[in-house]
Amino acid sequence: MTSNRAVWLWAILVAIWLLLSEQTQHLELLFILFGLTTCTVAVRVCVRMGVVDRESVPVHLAGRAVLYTPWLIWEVFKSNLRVARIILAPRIRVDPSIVHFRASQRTDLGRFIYANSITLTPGTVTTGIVADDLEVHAIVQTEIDGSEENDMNRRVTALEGEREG
Amino acid sequence: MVAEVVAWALLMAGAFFLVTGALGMVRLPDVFTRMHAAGMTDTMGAGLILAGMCVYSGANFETVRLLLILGFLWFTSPIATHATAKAALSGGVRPFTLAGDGSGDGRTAEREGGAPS
Amino acid sequence: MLLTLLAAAGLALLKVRNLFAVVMLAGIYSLLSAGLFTVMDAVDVAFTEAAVGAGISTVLFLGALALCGHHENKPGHTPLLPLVVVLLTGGALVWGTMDMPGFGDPANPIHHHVADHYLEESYSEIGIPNVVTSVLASYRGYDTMGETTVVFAAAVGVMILLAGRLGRRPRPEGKGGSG
Amino acid sequence: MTTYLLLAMAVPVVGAGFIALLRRSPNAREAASLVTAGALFAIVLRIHGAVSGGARPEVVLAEPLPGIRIALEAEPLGVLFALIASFLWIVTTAYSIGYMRGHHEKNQTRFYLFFAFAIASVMGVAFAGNLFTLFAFYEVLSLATFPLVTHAGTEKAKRAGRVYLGVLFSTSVVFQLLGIIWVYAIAGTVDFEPGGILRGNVAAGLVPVLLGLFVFGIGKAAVMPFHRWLPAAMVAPTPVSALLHAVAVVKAGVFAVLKITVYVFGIEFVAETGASVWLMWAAAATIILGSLVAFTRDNLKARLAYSTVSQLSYVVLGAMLANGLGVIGSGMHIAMHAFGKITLFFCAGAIMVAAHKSEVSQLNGLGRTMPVTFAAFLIGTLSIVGLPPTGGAWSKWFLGVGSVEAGQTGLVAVLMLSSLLSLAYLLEIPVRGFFGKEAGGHGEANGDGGAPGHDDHAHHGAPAWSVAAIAVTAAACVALFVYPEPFYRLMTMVAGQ
Amino acid sequence: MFAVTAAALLVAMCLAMCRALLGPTAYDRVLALNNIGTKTVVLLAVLGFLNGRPHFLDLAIAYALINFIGTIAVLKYIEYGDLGAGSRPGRETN
Amino acid sequence: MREEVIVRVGAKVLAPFIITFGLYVHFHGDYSPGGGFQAGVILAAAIALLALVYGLDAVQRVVTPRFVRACAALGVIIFAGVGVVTMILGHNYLGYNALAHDPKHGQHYGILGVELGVLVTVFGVMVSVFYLFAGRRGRTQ
Amino acid sequence: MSAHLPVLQVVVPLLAAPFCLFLRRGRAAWGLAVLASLASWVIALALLRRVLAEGVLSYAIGDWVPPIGIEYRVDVVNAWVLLIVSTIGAAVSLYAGTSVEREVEAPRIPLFYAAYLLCLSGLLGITITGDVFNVFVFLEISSLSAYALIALGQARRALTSAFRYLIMGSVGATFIVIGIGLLYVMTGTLNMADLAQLLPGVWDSNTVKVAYGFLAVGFCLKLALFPLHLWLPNAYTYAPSAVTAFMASTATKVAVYMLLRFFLSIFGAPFSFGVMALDRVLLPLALVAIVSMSLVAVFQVNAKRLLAYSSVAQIGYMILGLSFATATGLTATVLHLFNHALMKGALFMALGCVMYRVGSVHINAMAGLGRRMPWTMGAFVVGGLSLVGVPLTVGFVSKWYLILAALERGWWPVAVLVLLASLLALVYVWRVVEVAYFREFPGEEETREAPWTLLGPTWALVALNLYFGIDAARTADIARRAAEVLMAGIGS
Amino acid sequence: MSLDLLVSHYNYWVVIFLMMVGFYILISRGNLIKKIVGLNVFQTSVFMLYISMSKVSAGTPPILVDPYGEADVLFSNPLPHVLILTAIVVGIATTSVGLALAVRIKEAYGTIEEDEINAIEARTEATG
Ligand code: NA
Ligand code: NA
Repeated sequence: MTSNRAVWLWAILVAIWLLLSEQTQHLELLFILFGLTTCTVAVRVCVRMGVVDRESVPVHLAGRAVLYTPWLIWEVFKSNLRVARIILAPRIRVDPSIVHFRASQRTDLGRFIYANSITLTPGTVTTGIVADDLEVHAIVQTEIDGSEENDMNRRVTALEGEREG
Repeated sequence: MVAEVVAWALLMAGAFFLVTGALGMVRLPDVFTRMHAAGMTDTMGAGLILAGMCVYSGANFETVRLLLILGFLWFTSPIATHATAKAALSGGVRPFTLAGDGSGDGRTAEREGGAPS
Repeated sequence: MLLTLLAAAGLALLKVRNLFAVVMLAGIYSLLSAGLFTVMDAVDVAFTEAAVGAGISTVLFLGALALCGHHENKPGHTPLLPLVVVLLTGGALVWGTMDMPGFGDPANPIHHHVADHYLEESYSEIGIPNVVTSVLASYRGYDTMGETTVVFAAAVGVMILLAGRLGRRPRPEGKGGSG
Repeated sequence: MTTYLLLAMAVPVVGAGFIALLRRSPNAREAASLVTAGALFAIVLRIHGAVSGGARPEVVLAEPLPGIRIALEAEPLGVLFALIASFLWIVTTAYSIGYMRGHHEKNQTRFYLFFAFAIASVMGVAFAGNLFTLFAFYEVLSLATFPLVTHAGTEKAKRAGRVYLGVLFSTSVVFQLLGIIWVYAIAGTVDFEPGGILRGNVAAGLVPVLLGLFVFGIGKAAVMPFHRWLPAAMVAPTPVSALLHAVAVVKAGVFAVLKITVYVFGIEFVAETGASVWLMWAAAATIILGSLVAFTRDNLKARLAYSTVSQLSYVVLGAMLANGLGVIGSGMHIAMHAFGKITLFFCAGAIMVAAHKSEVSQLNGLGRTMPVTFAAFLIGTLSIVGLPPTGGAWSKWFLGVGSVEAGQTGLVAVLMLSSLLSLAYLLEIPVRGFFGKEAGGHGEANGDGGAPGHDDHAHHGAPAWSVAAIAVTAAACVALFVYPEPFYRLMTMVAGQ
Repeated sequence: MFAVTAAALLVAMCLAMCRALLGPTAYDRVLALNNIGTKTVVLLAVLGFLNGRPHFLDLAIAYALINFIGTIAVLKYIEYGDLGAGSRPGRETN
Repeated sequence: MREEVIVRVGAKVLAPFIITFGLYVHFHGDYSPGGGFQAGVILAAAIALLALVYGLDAVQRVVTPRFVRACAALGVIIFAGVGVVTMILGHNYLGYNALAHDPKHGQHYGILGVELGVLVTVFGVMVSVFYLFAGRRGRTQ
Repeated sequence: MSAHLPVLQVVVPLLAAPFCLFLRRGRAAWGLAVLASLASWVIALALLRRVLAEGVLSYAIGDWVPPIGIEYRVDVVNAWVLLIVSTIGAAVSLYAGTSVEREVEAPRIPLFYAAYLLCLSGLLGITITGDVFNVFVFLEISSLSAYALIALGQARRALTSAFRYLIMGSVGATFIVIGIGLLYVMTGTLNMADLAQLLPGVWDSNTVKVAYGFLAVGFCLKLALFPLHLWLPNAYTYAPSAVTAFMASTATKVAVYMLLRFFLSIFGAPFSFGVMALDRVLLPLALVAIVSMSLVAVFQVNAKRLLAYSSVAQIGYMILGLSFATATGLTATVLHLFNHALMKGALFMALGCVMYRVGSVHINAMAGLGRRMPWTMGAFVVGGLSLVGVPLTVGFVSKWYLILAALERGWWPVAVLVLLASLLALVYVWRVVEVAYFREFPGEEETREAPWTLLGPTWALVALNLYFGIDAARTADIARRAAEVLMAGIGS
Repeated sequence: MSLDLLVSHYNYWVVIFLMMVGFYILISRGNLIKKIVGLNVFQTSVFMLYISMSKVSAGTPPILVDPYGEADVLFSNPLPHVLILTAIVVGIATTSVGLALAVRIKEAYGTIEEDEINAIEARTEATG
């Protein structure tokens, strides 16, 4: 499993290397060689650190992420506007509080994505995560009815995929 | 020409969110609420500006870099924000609440970073 | 603008007595100065300053604070002598810059003589577009070797100070002192 | 002949090596001392022969600075000094053997060792070919004699050592060295030349200052106010006081004054510029004051020390007269005072060993048990005062005549007064010895040359070695009245240049 | 238009700087530090376009990276008072 | 922060990219800002990040203190060694032209060599120093 | 290979330093350090010979012609200083083998030698280079390793001393950087010879004058000229013996060299003495340093600190020579660089021997050592006499030239002051000697003479003290040539 | 003082002000870590001085775009950049050694305040 992920990682890194190098218009043999060496070194160090696995190279999510990302961006945009309104109001009117959500994801990676998605949308910040309980600080308590978060929870769980070990 | 107009719009929108977020950093009452404002800068502010530049430069290798930056920011920003919030909570900062139970204006944890040593 | 920000950070450093805050402000100072370097076309320098000043050195300061605590005593008295020294030094510098060539003038002597050679000849002599790298690694490669050695010397120094068994508590007044 | 010059330096050093090697066997060690002393005297005699014949052997040892050499050169004045020092070394060594053993001194090897080093430096001073060499050996002499002065290792000795080195170094470093470098800056050389090296290079106004730098900078000449070291040095064992602080060290000082006056300044030049007049009176003041202080001292060695202070300024005075007669008197006085004063010190040491008396007031009646010693003391006294039939009469005569020739008749009065004073404070001792009433029944002192085992305190007797030495020097004082020729001849050679 | 953006960035940086100076808690400063870092990243990118030199973009990536690591280090310091803690039982967080 | 899901996963994902970027900065110093020094610092920062998140011990098992210490020394040897090589090849010290027939190639190889030396030393030194500061507490107590 | 001598001079010890880290045993590292420092000593000798025979040597590093690249430039002046530094470096490295084993814990010993070699190569690098910025780089190499070396001292005050040195040293270095920057902005070059040619054109600008001031303060901090000497006494007192011996004999000397090089070779004597009145500024400082620091030394109870204050005073002598603004004065300065290195090296090494056996250099702890450790104290006495300036020692030679220079200028009060100050030296040296020879040894236990591995290098320096005191013709000749080179400026 | 001078030297003067702030922190503060921070600020400001010198108005970073045909492109002076790169490295080296020293001083004395350390030393000297 790890070796599989390592190859994926290697491929990704090489791609990035080539993309970055192309700009300098010096994609000679030497530099490709350097690139290959570099990526190999990077992968090797990470494998030895034990940080190359399904969690760190989630290529299996790539397909479904294509659907999730635009939705997330839209959510981020909406919540940005909401917070902007609060800040630009003549008097700051906030009613912050800490609320708890239950995450339905089965893996750490899933919870990671869910928690970060919550944080990424202004107005809510994940302040703690214990097992499937998410502690979230919301800037305006009244606007958190849970529906949006449930939506997000569902989508992240879907992103996580059906068959999960 | 169209691209330029779009880029212009995106940049200005980004600048708007950026400044608004920064304003929030100053105006909001405690560290937790300010995190939301900071999040604006990181997400929409940076995002729109970088997107604007992507549009401006067209599809080339600079775009790759800009997207990399954007991706990196969107990836690390929530992690950093989360870590800050968690640290603040465990460091004894009590969030500001409207209920105003007297303790929660964010200034009680004046012993900054009281946790260590 | 950046300069004003820098000045603010610098003055804040004077006032703040929480060393942790001081370290973070120093980090910000560094970051801002890196921005300034970029504005002034010194990209390599900006890169280094960001990596070093805002990155590694903040981490090292934090490492030291973790071991030393982060409270600074209130200065007991207003130190007059340092103020006088600083004012004199600063005054001398300002006086010295009075007839220094103006900022950014391409005709300044500094931009000619050696610098011209680097900008005009380096590509034919060395074949690298980044002139800074050409100068750094070849024309003045020896300086860079010295710089590498300085870094190495620092490591040796820190190892001497912090490495090894730590049981040894230095005596209050060791053998070199009064018996 | 240059070989002999080198030998004069080397022999004492090699002898010192033998002394150190033989430290386990006192007899062999002291034999080595004696043999070395004898050999040195023989060498100096050879040099004397050559120099009398007009030769001026010279040898350069090193060139520490460009144009500044460590060079040895034999000329009459140096030979005179070397002769006295090396001859008296033999006598003193003999005396020491008795004294040191009789006095149960510690660290005797160190004593003989540094004694030899001291003599080596004295030879260096005597034969110095230039100011720099003179200065170097002068300083080495101070250092070599320091362990001898502080031989006892007591707190008192330590303090004395501080004064000793302090005064000698301070004066030499601050005044003498300044003078030397100044001379070099003026003349471009520091070599001794007949007639001097300064004429024509220096403003007349500067000469008195420069000369003063040397007269006061040569602390060993003990011109007041830089005389304190000499009484302080009296804590040393008596042979040290005898040879070094009656002969070698102090004479090195006045010798240096005389030599510098003659060979650096040139007596004519000094006389023309009148540079020395103020220094004549400084010397005269020292002569009188030294005598007066000697009067007040009850401690025998201290009295002798102040007497030395006074007498040394005779030599300085002679040099400052800056005329031929003065120079002759000055040189003669080096010799005459050496023999006289060493006799007195030897006697003082013998009294100390035999009778444990160190104060003048304790000597009543002691002359009857130590007749030879006190007789010798009387002879020494006469020589110091300058009365016939002793050698001292000659030098006083020349000094007096020289003063007249220099037009300083006042100085003649000073000389007369001083003679009277010294007669008074020295004569007290033999008078007490022979005629004084003993205070109590402490007649435990043994006779001179008392045979061992005579009674319980037999080992306290003045040792035979010492008595022999006393006899020799006392006899020499008389002999020099009859036959001052060798020294006179040498000094006329100096004055005639 | 890049100039306008750059100006906006500078204004925003000033505001964040105020927060860094005012505090009051250490976390406010961390937040400000991180925020100024982000703005600097964007500023660098903008400046690159302003000057027509794309080299600034690499610089921006590096900044972003350093900024992130610096923030993590600061927080680790605040929470544990030690940068090396890890496998040892630290303070358990909820 | 081991039990800390978010930071742990985040660091895991980032680590290989940071290392790659660091080496990219190194190798592209000729064309854009960067070079051995900056790369060394970024690589060291990557190690520091891992240590911050996973603990010093975990990182030191992979990147051992002995290794980084050796790196610190090795880099200087590489740099100064390049100079010695050029000297042996008959040119002056650090005269890279000696390294190839075409002076430009020689310069290129020379620069690559010395930049490598800088990278290795800076990486080694920065990580060593970080280890020493971060690991001090554990040893004193 | 002989063409590469200039660069090998620095690279040999520099390259040896990292190898020390691979050696786990202290002995092996010591062997390497000895080899490297002996090699650099041999190179320095060879360089001096060549310079004396052939004149200035220029070595273009990286094959880049001087103003473009960095140049190593060896003339009589720096060949001489190189010889001083490497001689002491070799002697101390031999000495360190035994001394450091006692004073530094085993695991740190390879690190000690790495730092030692770095410090050595840093000092050599400062001396030999012909590029002003390169001076700064190597200055930092030597300084950083020096801070660490000082901190290796056994007392905890070694740490505070090292810290203070670090702060003041860094301020000095930063001032130097500012000065260099201002020079560069006015001329566009960093090459010394080039600067010397271009500077006269911009003499009257404020900038150059301020640059001069900053460089002056920076150098004076580094060379511990009164009143900027505060870092020195404690640093020398609490450092390990070998480090003190090395630093006291080399670091300040190199700083003085920098001062001479910048102010006479680069700015030129006409500017320094004519425009900036350097002589009139330095003269009072030097005199105050000489007198006051000698006085302070007299009252010290720690022999190392006593000698440290003496060092500050002796630095005053070097600066005094410069402030005469004559060739003779400079001769005295250049000569005293060498002579003072020899005497202080010998003295501090002798104290290291005491430290080795007695474990303290408090003056009371030295009671009775005259007999217990005759060779050690003998070395101290000879070194002390040299410090006092007794004839036939090197100290005398320095004093000779200094006074000669004073008299040439007609400043006889200065001459008298110098002589009086050497009496103070006599007092403080004598305090130690008296205790060693006149006080009874207090302890019961047997204190033996130091091992020959310590005495050998110590007496080697003592012997040099005597040799060059008796035969100073060659050293004085070199010093005079160096002085002439300095007075003439770099162009000649 | 003419406006010209002000405009052309404003940059330098602000940098000098910053330098002096750092220098003041360095020499007036007793806390060892604060001192090192001051040193950092001081040195960083000196770097700014150098970089200000290297700037050419309307210039660009000294990375050649089109190495053979760009006579009209103004580049800023690369040499100060190189010097300052070196100086930055030297700065971090000094900082790390200084911090290591501060840590050891804290371990040995229990404080990193200069006056407290001096007091401790005075006490040790008095009793020892
Ligand atoms: Na959020
Ligand atoms: Na580069």
